[in-house]
Amino acid sequence: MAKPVVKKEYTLSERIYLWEILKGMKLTWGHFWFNFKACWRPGPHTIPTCWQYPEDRTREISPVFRGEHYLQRDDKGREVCIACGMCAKICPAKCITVKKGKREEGEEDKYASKTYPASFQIDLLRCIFCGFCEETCPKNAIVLGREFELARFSKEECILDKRKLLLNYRKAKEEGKLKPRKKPVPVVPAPPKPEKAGGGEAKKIKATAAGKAPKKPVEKVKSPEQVEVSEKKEVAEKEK
Amino acid sequence: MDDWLVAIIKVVGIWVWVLLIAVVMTWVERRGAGLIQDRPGPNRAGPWGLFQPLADGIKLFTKEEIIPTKAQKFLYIIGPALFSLPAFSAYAVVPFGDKIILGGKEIILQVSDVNIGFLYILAIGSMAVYGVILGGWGSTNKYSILGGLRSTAQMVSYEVPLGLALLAVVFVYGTFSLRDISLAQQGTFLGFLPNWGIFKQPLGFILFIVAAYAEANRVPFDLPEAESEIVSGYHTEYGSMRLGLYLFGEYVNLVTISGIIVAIYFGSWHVPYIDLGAYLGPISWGIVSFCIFFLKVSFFLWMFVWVRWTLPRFRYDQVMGLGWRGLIPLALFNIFITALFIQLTV
Amino acid sequence: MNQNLTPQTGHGTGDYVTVNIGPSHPAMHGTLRVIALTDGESLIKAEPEIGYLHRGVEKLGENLSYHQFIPITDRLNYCSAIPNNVSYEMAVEKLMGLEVPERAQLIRVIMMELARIADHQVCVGILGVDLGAFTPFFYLIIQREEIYEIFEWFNGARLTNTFGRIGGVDADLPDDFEERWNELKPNVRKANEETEKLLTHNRIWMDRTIGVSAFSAEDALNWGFTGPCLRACGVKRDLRKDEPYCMYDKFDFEVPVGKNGDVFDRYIVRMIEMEQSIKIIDQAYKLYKEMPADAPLMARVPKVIKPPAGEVYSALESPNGELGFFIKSDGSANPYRIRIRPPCYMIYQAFPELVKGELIADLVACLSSLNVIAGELDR
Amino acid sequence: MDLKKRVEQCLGPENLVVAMAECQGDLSVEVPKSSILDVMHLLRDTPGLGFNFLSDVFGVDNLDFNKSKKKPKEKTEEGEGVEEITTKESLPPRFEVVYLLLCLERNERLQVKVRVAEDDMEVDSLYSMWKAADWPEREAFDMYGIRFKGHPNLKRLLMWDDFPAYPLRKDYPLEGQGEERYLIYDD
Repeated sequence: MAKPVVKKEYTLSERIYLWEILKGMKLTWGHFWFNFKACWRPGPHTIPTCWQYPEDRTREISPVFRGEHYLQRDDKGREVCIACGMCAKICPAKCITVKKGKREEGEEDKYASKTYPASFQIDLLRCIFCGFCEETCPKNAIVLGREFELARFSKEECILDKRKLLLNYRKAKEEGKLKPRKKPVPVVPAPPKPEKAGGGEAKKIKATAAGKAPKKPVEKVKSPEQVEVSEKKEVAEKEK
Repeated sequence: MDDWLVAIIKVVGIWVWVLLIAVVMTWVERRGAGLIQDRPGPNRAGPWGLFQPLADGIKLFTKEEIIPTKAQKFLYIIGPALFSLPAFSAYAVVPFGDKIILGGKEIILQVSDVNIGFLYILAIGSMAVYGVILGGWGSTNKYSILGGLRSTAQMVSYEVPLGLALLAVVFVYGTFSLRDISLAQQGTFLGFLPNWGIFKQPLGFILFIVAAYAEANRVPFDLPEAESEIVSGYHTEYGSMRLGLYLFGEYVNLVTISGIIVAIYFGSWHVPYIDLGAYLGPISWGIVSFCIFFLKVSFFLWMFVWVRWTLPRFRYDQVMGLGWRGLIPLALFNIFITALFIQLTV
Repeated sequence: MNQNLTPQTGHGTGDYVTVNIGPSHPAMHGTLRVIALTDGESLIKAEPEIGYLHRGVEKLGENLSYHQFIPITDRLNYCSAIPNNVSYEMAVEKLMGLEVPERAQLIRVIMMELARIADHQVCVGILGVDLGAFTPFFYLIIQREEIYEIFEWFNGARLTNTFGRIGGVDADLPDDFEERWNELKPNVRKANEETEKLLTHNRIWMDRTIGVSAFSAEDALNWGFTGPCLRACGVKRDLRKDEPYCMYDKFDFEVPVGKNGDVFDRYIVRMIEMEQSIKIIDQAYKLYKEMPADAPLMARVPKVIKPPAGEVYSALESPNGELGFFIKSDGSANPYRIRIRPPCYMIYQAFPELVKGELIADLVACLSSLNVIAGELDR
Repeated sequence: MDLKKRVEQCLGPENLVVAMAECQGDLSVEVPKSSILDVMHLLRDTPGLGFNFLSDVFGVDNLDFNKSKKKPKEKTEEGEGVEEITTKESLPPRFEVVYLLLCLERNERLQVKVRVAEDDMEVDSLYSMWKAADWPEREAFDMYGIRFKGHPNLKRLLMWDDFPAYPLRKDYPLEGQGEERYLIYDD
């Protein structure tokens, strides 16, 4: 187990230190001079490789960025979420809790479908921003937005309830940062079966989009939890 | 009485001046590092981040002083003082300009023109090692002790080539006084070169600058505080202004070393080919010579920064090998050549 | 721990000092700890102690579904999360007998090679930092940021990518990938060149790295080395060539091999591998473009993944070496046992051998050249 | 000749194969625990095999695996405890140690398995053959309590030395048993 002895063979320029050192210094001087000149440019974004973050927000965030969540509303301003609980189920960090509520008469302008989340909580301290909830959501209701400033002053602020999630939606909409709907990934077409053959290409792709993760509700959540009317009303009032 | 006053003004003035440069150097170092590394560096406090050193100073001054429970209190406290004291006092014999005539009185721009300037510098420079080793030992920390030991060995070893390089300079100029050497560098050498020490002692200059880098614990010789190996070396356990003294002491050392390099090898306040002193009045020449000297010093200060962010670090045995096997024979060779040359020409 | 450090070599009086390096130390990447017995500057013995970042990933995997484990694999080697994801996905796909569409494989190759470049850049940069050369680190890390930008535009995360799904990938390459890549490629090359200029022929660097912690090929194989550290010892082994996966057999690239297995060779091997990765990405992207735009990216996968009972081991060449996942399935929706074979785990166990008789400064150089990532090591 | 036959040829005559299985092209051989070193020597040194690289060593706890085979029918009616007792007799030993071998010349992989019963948790260490077995064996000891005879430094690797349990065993709860209290130092 003796260690191999390595013979060092240096060329002359390597041997005398100085030549390579001077070459290196020339290189660093090039960088210094380039950046020194860049320093005098106006504006916060002077040196091309550095963003002066709080002042300079010109850096483009990817449209598919996985940041702070929001709950989507549809064109009529109704909540899209149907409280199916898929997101809570798929979440690897178990940070989502959803309580289902049933839409009552006269609430059609508030909730898009018959069920809605009576409460919807995301614990940002647990969330790992994997984006599975977004991917698995059958209604595209929960979305990880482009907001990346997640620092908070207290633990309570880190728990996003439904109100905050909808507020996030409004904020994102106002800033024009709504996430475009993710393009479904084309899936290997199914082996030809008589009933599926007539489906057509578009339908196939659509059907297969759910192929990877349980994108459509695989099984119905067994029974909607009993939600007290008062709680529901509370939420409704908050909405106003 | 006037002499006293002038001396005190010079002492206080140069002290403040050197301290100021050292403080600004902390900013230059970080900003320069930033620009070399494609990032802006500290640019928040004040215009271009110029108040950064001020903020750092306030921070260091107002931080809680912590003395580790197991530290040897006396040594721990005296360490930084012993380090910064020689750093500040070494500049005393280094000139910072030619001379100025005020009220008919000729004032040389140097705190004191002793005729054993070199010896003073070497003696005072060696003192700094006490601050390092005592601080390292007093902290009762293994990293600190390692750093202190490294620093001691390095400083002691590199003092030899440093002294030998200076010896060759003494051969050339026949004096120990830095002012006399500065004065002797006026005019041209061999008819076309400025009469600067570097052209008479090219090898000596390289030896001196390498040894000086090692003495100042700068990259590539920054083993005593090699961050990745022994955390911060001898000042691992230090905080607040004690740490500040170590850090400022280092920068003051840089100023002193740059001053010596300029005074010995780079023609002090002389401009090549032109004798500005002959054209300017006594007062303006004093100021101009000071500025020229300072400009040259700033270049070498910048060199320290520049080299630091270019090179990797030596290893302990390699530093020792370079010092004893590389620099000292070369320095002796340099002395031999110089002596031979002088013997043949004179 | 200390009783264990019995002096074996050394030339001093026997007055040895135990120096504790880490787990919180500027040179320790993550939370590694080395207990070094020193005689002055030279090491008598250095014993690594690991487990400071142990998060029970394997236990966690047994309690998550197959899909849910993908984000957890991000947290193994956090310098290059994508090969971890893909390695895990490949293991599950092997277990299920899935055939991944070619286009998805190409995207995987492109992303993995980008991750490889990023990982090597970090490793080389950190090696420089640990040896006192701070500047190359920044030149490299700036380009790594650009690579992360591509990741971000791919599926929204920079570091913990959660790349791919079982049976394929989760997204197509962004539309502007070609633009970004063409912009990035010369920059990466330039950064690498500059790093080489600053370091490779600099005698200080050479002195610090050549011959330091040299290792022979037999020893390396005996200790279970893989990846750049093994190739630096002179063994031409690269899973991309030897056990091709993800269409790697279609690409033309070279496997750099070192001679001495010292820090310098590891550094050079990594530098060359980055260049080869660029070549691979170019080829893969060319193949990718030749495919129809609506070519499938996902295999047909059931909504709830329940692989048949069985046990498979599947490995790929991660930037650090062979990264393998052993999965034992009992037919349920959760894996029964997931074993991760992290490359640097095997390499790091030889650390006492690697640094025996070197100096303290070499310990740091050796450690950074091995590219030990605590997340992967402790799992 | 395919790998399965070669392995059989090599180990068969000496009665060293307990079982062989193939899953998606991964061949695994179960061998008797007492002769693991012999098997490894044979696998390494036989010319046709030449498995000269030890890729990994790890343990597997088959507690639930054994149970789940019986689960679907019986478990709903009977209590869990009762079931465990009734099935224990017929079950194979609880733990497994899996060795992943690799032949560098032919790039063939082989899983070698050893069953370890709960009452006799000692396996011969492979440290003498491959240094690579150093930490993986320590980890198997750490996580499952499987002891390796002849290992020079068999201590806990990832968990701290006083850790009272074996965390990767199936009966160890996911959230732990509150062992962190041992980390609070008194002095």
